[in-house]
Amino acid sequence: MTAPLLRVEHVMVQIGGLVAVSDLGFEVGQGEVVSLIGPNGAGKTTAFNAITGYIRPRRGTIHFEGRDIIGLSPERIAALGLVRSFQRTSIFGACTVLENALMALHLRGRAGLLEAFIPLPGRRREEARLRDEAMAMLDFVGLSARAAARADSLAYGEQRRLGIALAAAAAPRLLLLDEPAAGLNPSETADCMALIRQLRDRGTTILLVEHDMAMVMRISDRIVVLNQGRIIADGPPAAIRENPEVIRAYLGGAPEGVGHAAA
Amino acid sequence: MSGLVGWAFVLAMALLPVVAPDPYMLAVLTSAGIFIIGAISLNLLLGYTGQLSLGHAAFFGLGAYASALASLGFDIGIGFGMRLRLEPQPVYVGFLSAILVAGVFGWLLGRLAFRIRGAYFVIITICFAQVLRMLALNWVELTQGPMALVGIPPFSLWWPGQGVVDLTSKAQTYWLVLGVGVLAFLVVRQIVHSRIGRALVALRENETLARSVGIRATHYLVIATVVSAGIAGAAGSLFAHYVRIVDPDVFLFIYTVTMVIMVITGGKGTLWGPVVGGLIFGLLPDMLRGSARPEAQWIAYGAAMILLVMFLPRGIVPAVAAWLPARRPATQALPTPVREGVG
Amino acid sequence: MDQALQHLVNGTVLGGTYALLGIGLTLIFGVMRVVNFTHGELYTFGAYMTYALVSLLQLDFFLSLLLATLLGVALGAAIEVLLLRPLRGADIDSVMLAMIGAALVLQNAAMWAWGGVAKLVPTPFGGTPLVLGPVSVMPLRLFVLGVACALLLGFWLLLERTRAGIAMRATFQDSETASLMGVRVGWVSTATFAIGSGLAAAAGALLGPVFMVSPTMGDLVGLKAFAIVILGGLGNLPGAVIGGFALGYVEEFGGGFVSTEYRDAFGFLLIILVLAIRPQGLVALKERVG
Amino acid sequence: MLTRRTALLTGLALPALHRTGFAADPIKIGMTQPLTGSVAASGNYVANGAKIAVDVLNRAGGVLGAPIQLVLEDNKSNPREAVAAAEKLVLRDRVPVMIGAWSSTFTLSIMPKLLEYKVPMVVETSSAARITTSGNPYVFRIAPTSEMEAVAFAEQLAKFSPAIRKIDFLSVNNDFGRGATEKFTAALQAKGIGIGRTETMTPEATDLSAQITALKQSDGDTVFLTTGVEQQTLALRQGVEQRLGKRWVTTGGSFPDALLANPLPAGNTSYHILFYAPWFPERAPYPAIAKAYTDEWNKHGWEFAGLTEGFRGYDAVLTVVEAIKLAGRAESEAIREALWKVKLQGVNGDIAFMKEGPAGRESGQNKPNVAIVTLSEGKTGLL
Repeated sequence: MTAPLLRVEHVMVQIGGLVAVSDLGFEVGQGEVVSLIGPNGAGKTTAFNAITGYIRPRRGTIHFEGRDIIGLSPERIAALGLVRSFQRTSIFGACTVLENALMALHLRGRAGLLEAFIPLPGRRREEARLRDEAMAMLDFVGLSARAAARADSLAYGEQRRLGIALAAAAAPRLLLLDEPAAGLNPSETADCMALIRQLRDRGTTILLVEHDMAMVMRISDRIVVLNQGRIIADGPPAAIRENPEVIRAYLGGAPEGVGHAAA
Repeated sequence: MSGLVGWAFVLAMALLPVVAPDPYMLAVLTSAGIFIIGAISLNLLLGYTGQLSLGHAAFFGLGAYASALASLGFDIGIGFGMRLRLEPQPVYVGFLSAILVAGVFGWLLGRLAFRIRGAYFVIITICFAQVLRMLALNWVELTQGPMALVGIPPFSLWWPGQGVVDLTSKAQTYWLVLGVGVLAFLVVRQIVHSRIGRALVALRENETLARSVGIRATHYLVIATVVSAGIAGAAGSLFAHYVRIVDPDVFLFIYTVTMVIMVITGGKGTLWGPVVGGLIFGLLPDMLRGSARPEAQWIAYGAAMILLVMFLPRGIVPAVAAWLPARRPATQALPTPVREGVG
Repeated sequence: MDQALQHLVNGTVLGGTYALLGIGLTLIFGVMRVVNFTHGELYTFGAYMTYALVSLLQLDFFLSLLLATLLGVALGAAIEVLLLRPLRGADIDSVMLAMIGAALVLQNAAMWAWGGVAKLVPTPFGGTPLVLGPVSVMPLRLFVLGVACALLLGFWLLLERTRAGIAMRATFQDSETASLMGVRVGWVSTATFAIGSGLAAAAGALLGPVFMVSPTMGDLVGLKAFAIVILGGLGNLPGAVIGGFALGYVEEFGGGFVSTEYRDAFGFLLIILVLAIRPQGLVALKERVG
Repeated sequence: MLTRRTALLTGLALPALHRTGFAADPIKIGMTQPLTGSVAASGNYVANGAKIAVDVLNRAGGVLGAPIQLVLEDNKSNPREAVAAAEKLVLRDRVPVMIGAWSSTFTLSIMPKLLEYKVPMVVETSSAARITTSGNPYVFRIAPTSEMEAVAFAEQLAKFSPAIRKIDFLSVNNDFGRGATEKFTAALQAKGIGIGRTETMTPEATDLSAQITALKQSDGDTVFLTTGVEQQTLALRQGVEQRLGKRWVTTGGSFPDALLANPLPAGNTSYHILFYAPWFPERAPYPAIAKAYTDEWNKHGWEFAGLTEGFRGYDAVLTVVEAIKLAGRAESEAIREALWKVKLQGVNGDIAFMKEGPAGRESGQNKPNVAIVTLSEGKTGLL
């Protein structure tokens, strides 16, 4: 077996003197859909922030494609092909949907200061290509009809989908989705799930944080359970469902966590 | 404003000295134009990256000093018994060195200041201008300190058939400033419409998200600062050769404030905002002249600032664009990061 | 050595007033996220009110100080209600621009009302210095330092021991949560701006008689206040006190032993140095937001 | 819109003229001074002096049968606005002659415009040598340069007792302060006087303790203080606080009048180089003129201390009007030529221009009088 796409080992993160994640370790293999679950305050979003460079862990290592990425800035990590979405709706509100998509395709372009001034044919070609890719991406998430609308005028569900589209736009090898279904109604959740499947079918590896257990159980190849800053279980959905420690954690910690609760 | 209207505006401004050759109006417009160029450059930072630099006069002043010193020449000790000498250079060399020097300092400030955001950034830029002012005041060997650099030559231009001519007439200087202004406008427009411009707006709208999709925050903010500083330096150079004296007061806070007012009241993050705001606040002090006692003129100026911010918080250009019937095409062939169209 | 001692005394006296200036500015920023460009003008206002009360109305000096401070509180409240309240939720730069506009209006109103000529305020303190060994200091300066320390202490008590203070601190730390917990954030903002303005006016009322009162006296002071709060960490109350004294000593010793030409530049150079090494300011306590 | 506004402005300007019964159109004199901003106090004094000169002259029949109109523009204490004000005066108001612009920097920034528009300007205050040595034939300065002041002062050295042996400087960090330091150093060194420390302060500084503590370390007996009125007062007061124990001499012609009502403790005597001492109009070179000026000023109820600076505006207007009279018409070139012929008695004394600067492009420079006033316990005396 080849090396995993992402390997997290013994990661410890402190926020303001408090230990948010004490000892995190798991792997995500090529082409998998892995879910990271746990009660509220278990440290899931902190783990995401550590992996994507927004927080520097106190201890431990994080390897992406065999490369140590601790200490790299979020934008460098993104450039390596590891992109995330955000828990709260995160879009470029004052821009149109198409502009949003173009911004998210930043890494797919090359043009610099020189190209801004000199109308080389290459520049025009690149712009045309980016525009095509952006429209394709919007088409993919079903937003192409809204391309000219201001992003903050979209409905909530549409904004969530745009958020995923932004993260997925530059075709990352590993996509981290932070509660993509939070606040969605059942039919929107189904759409969201279909979207994640399509992304996986396109060859994108996915690491997911999600509270909707039904969705997690149906979509995941593997589930990692986090409680009070450490891993308590790691395995396929069927095994996790039966795991007594997981059940205890959810019942004892935050029972409402097994539902639609958004943080 | 569509491209056609923009060029028509430029043409009208260019014809002004021919149609209405009132030298006073030309003088006022030239002086306002120099600050409008400064405002155009500030808009790239404030409008498109959302970073409020209240030290913009620093770049303006650096440009003025660089241009003046290059055209006057200097001979200073640089320690260890060595001396740095420069013979007086032609004015265009001064102009180019103004852009260069301001750009280099823009890079320095950007590297230092973009570790922080918001109010911290605002105050560090104020401090930056203050430190430069103190330096200009006290490095007498180079800058003549408060005695000011005087006898700065007027602008000269190579003209077909006539060789290098000094631009001393009102109309010539006016056209030069207008030309540089159009150039500055185009530079900013090109950047705003490029991949870089998109990255800047992305950073302004949502920095966390922008970084997550791989937009290098510091890198692009520094690029914007360098370009912005360079243009402000060009404006400073124009100022030096127009007023023909440069003293440490070019770093005055009020000059920065003038540019900020122009950008915000006109509409930050719109290409025409600084031009519209600049024409209003560039001409307002001269319109107010003689209308009331001097203190009252200032009070009117301050009150105008407050009222515009209160009642047109996004600026004049966006307000007018919203008020005009929706003339934007339903399907934008080329959507851009700016709200209104471009010239 | 004698020179150093004298600089130490001067620096302490100067630092106390700087602390007073800084704390008002940092309080307003901490609670309201507003960079108050009218701070220097409120300082001027306090000084002119003292002058008017003492010289024109012939009131008692100490009563005048108190009244001038209260008038500063009133002016601050008026600015908050008329200017900042309608702008709540606006961009940081719009608010700053409005504040700069207000500063222009206030400064030129002062110029109009009082003329450009600087005024001296008579005080009940004698013109002869107190001499302690090698150092000397004016009794008025000691009084100012004493009042400044008392105001700082009183202000601290207000924050720690009163309901208003608790509401203010809560807003300082997290205005969203504070409003959920029933703190009336609008009222807290008015009170904060009024108190911050009152502190600036008090500084002006105290220092006006030490120096002179003129319409542009607030310009340099406003800049210094920025330097102080940045040194201490923007929105950090103890930091402003430390920043104030730090700036006082740096200016005194830098001016005395290095170069008086750069005396006023030392503060700004120090800031750039601090920001290059510790962007969060000299003091970073948990109280700092963000 | 613009025409309506212009009409309105003309309407505002008219009341100043209506009481005089002149048939002819008024003759305009342009003036720019810092009326707002950091140095507004002095600028307003000078402007007031000019205004009363115009009143006095108009009462006496104006010039060439026409009333005199002073067009005053604020230069907002900054050089860019100085240029804007000058352009407005020349291009919009079409003044044939100007007075200005208080600080050397403002004057220097206007000077290229004088060449461009060929309009002469009488410089009433600025002290920088370069104003008259740079080859601008449109500049006529009635104010003394720092050098003239220093030389004139050096001639009166013998009056000091105990004698001045070694001097220090406390100077404002601008053209004026630095120029005075340099010229007084040269003039007094030539008289065998030792030079100690030079401390500087920014124009806005109020706390001068670091500077004064540093000055205390020098063994000089006299400190030359060059700055505006406000900092003069501050320095003198803080000198007492720090027990400086040296003699102060202020230069530049302004006087810390606030110390008249709020005197320093006994035993502190300071010396002030003035160009007009309003306490002793009878000792001025031309007492009648000085008295007319002083009375007119007091009639307006303006600050008495302003008289020490206001005379600059007064003398400048007298000079310009005399030149217009000699020229016989209100045209720039004629006035410029006539300025060379002016021989006038002003508040400060004789006004006449000698040539300075490169041959063929000389500027005019007047040689003014200097008085040294003493101040002790709120009382003035003439040294």
